[in-house]
Amino acid sequence: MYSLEAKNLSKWRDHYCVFTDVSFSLNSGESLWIRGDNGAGKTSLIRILAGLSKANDGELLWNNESFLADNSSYQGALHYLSHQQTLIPHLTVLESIQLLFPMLGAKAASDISLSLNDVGLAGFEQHKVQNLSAGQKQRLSLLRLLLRNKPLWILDEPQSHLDREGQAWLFDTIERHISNKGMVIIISHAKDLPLTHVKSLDL
Amino acid sequence: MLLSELKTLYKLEWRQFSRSQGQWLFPVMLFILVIVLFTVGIDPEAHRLQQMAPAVIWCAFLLSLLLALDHMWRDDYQNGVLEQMLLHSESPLQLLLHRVVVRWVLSIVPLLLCLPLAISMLQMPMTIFMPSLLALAAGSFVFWSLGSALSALTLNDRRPALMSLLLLPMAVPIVIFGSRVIKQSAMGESVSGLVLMLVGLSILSLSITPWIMFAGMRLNLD
Amino acid sequence: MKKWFHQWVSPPHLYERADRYAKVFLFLAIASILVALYGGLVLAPADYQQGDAFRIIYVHVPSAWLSMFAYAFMAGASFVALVWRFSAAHAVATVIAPIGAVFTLLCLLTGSLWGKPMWGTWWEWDARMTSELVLLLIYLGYIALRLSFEEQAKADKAAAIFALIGVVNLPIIHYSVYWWNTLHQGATVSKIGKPSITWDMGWPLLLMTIGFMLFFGAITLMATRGELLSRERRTKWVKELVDINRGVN
Amino acid sequence: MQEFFSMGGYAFYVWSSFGFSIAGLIYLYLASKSSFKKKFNEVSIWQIRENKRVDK
Repeated sequence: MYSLEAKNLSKWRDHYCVFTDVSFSLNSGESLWIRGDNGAGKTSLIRILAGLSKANDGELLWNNESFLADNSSYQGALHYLSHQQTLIPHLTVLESIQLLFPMLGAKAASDISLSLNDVGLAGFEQHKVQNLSAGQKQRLSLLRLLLRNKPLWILDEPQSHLDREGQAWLFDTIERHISNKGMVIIISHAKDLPLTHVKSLDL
Repeated sequence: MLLSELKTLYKLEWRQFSRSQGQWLFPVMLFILVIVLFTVGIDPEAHRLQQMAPAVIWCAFLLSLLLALDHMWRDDYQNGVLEQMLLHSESPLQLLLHRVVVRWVLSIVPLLLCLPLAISMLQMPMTIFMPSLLALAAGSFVFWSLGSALSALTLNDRRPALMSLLLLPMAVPIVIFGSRVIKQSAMGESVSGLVLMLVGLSILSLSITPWIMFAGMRLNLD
Repeated sequence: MKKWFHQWVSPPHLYERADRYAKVFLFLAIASILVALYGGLVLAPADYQQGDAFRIIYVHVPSAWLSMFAYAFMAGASFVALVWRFSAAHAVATVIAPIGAVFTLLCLLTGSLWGKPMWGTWWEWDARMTSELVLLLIYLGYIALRLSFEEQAKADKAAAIFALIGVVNLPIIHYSVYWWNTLHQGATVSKIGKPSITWDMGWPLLLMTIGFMLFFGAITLMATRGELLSRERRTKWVKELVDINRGVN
Repeated sequence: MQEFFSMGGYAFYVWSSFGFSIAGLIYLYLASKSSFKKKFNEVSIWQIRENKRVDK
C-alpha cells in the first residue's frame, strides 16, 4: 500500500502566482484527475509531483514521509509521461523499445511482438518513428508504462492524438493498473473520464 | 545497474550517429571549407600558408565543433527525452559525462582523420601530424566539455548563437597553446610541455563541467 | 557575525542604508576625483620619456582596475547568492555587469588613445589590452545570458554560474595571453620603458583610483535600490514604501 | 595656460581620454539614477494594477 499526500502546495514564477494552496491525498487503488483551463498550472503541478520542479511552498508526503525533490524511494516508484512524446525521430520502433526505453526507466521488453500487439503496433517494428502517425507515436510512448511496473503513474494528457479504440485501450490499462493497487495521476481535458475510483482536483 | 545503463547509452549514441543521415559529415565539410576560404583570401605561397597554418587549423577545428555542439542536448531537450533520462537514471551526473565523452569522440574522430589533408593543403611538413593530433584532441576536449556545460545553461534560448558567444572568449588559451604546438613542432622543437598544459586544462574542465551541466539542466527543466 | 550579515543584507535594510551610503560615497568620490584631476593634470610633472601623454594613466589605470574589481565583486556576489541564497546579492550582481562593462570599455578606449602616440597604432596586441578585450566580451556574454531568460529566478542562477565559470577562466586567459605576448614582444618597439613612478606622479593616481572605487560604490548602490524594489514588489515593505511615496497611505 | 591645454603636443589624446572617462562616469551616474526611477514607477504601476485585480 502506498499513499501520496500534498499539503498546500504553491508555485510562483517571479511575481506571477501559478497556483496556491493545492492539497490532495491519494491512496493505492485510486486515481486523481487534474482539471483546469489552459494556463491554470496543471503541468507545473504535475512536474512538481514528478520531481522535476520544486514547489515554493507546501509539503509532499510519500507513505507519510516528507520528501525533497530528489528522494530516491519516491523517484523509484513513479512513472511520468510528459505531454511530449519522448521519442527520437530517426530510430525505428524496435530500436526505441530496445535502446531508448531502457534509458527512460523501462525494462527491455521480454516479448516485443506481444507488447507491440498490445498497443496495436504489430508489424511496424522496422518503421522509423518519424514516419508514424501522431496517434501511433502516442501509442508507442504509452508502451513504456507497461514495460516496468511502477505503482504511481503520472500522465500528462495521455489520450491526446488517440482514436476511440486507442482511448478505450488506454483507459482499460489504467483501470487494470488501479485495480492492481496502483495509483494514477492524470491530466485530461475530457468531459468525463471512464474510470472508477476517480477523485478530481480543479485548478 | 549503472554499467548496463552506460552500455545502453553507448549503443543508443552509436545508433543515432549511424542513423543521422550524414549529419556527422557537416563539421568535416565546414573544417575543409574554412581552410579553403582562408587560403583563397591570401596569395597561397608556401611560407605565407605555413605562417597562417596553426591559427587556421585551430579556428577551423573549433568552429566545426561548434556545429556539432549545437546538437549536444537541444534535440533531446525539445522532444522530452532529456528530462526522462535525468529522472530515471541511477546516476545522472555520470550519465551526462559519458554522453559528453561519447559525442566528443564521435565528433572529433572524423575531423582528426582530415588532419593530414589539412596539413598538406597548408603545405606544412607531415612531421607535425602526431603533436598536433594530441594537441587538438586535448584542446578540443576542453572546448567541448565547456561548450556542453554552456549549452546546458542556455537550453531555453532558441537562438544557437548565444552559446557560441559565451564559449568562444574562453577558447583564447586553447588557441594560444594549441597553435603554438603546431608552430613549434614545425620548427622541430619539443612541444611536450605545451601538450601537457592542454591535458591539464582538460582535466580541470572535466572536474568542473559536469556540475555546471547538471545545474543548467535542472534550471531549464523547471 | 553571520546574524549581523544576514540583517545587513536583508532587502529593506539594504534599501534604506543604500540611499545614505550612496550619497556619502558620491560626495567623497567627486571630491577625490576633482583633487586627483588637479593633481594629475596640473601638479604632476611630465614624464621624461612620454611627456604629457603619460597623464592618460590617471584615467586608464583606474578604469582598468575597476573593470577587474567589478568582475571580482560580481562573482563574489554571485557566489554568496548561490551558496547562501541571498536574493539581494543577485540584485547586486545584476546591476554590476553593465557598470563593469562600461569601465572595461573606458579602459580600452583610453588605452587605445594612449597607444596611438606611444606605439604609433590605435590597437597593439599588448597582453593587457587583449585580456581586457576578452573581459569585455565576457561581460557582454553575461548580460546576454541574463536577457535570454524570461524568468528572473532562472536568469539569476544561470548568470551566477556563468560568472563563476568566468572567475576560473579569466586568470587562465590572462596568463596565457601574457605568455603569448612575451613570445612575440621582440618585434614591437615600444617607447614605454617601465615608468618609474615618483610620489608626486603617484598620489593623484592613487587618489583617482580611490575616487573611481567610491564612485563605483555609489552608483552600484543607487542601481541596486531600484533592482531590489522591482524584485521584492510583492513584499510588505515595498508596498508600504510605494504607498507612502505616492501619498496614498 | 596655452601650454597647459596643448599638453606638450598630446592635447588630442590626453583631452579625449579624460573627456571619454568623465563622460563615461556621468553616463553611469545618470543611467543608475534613471534606472532607479524607472523601476520605482514600474513597481507602483504594477501595484495599482495588482490592487485592482485583488479588489475584483
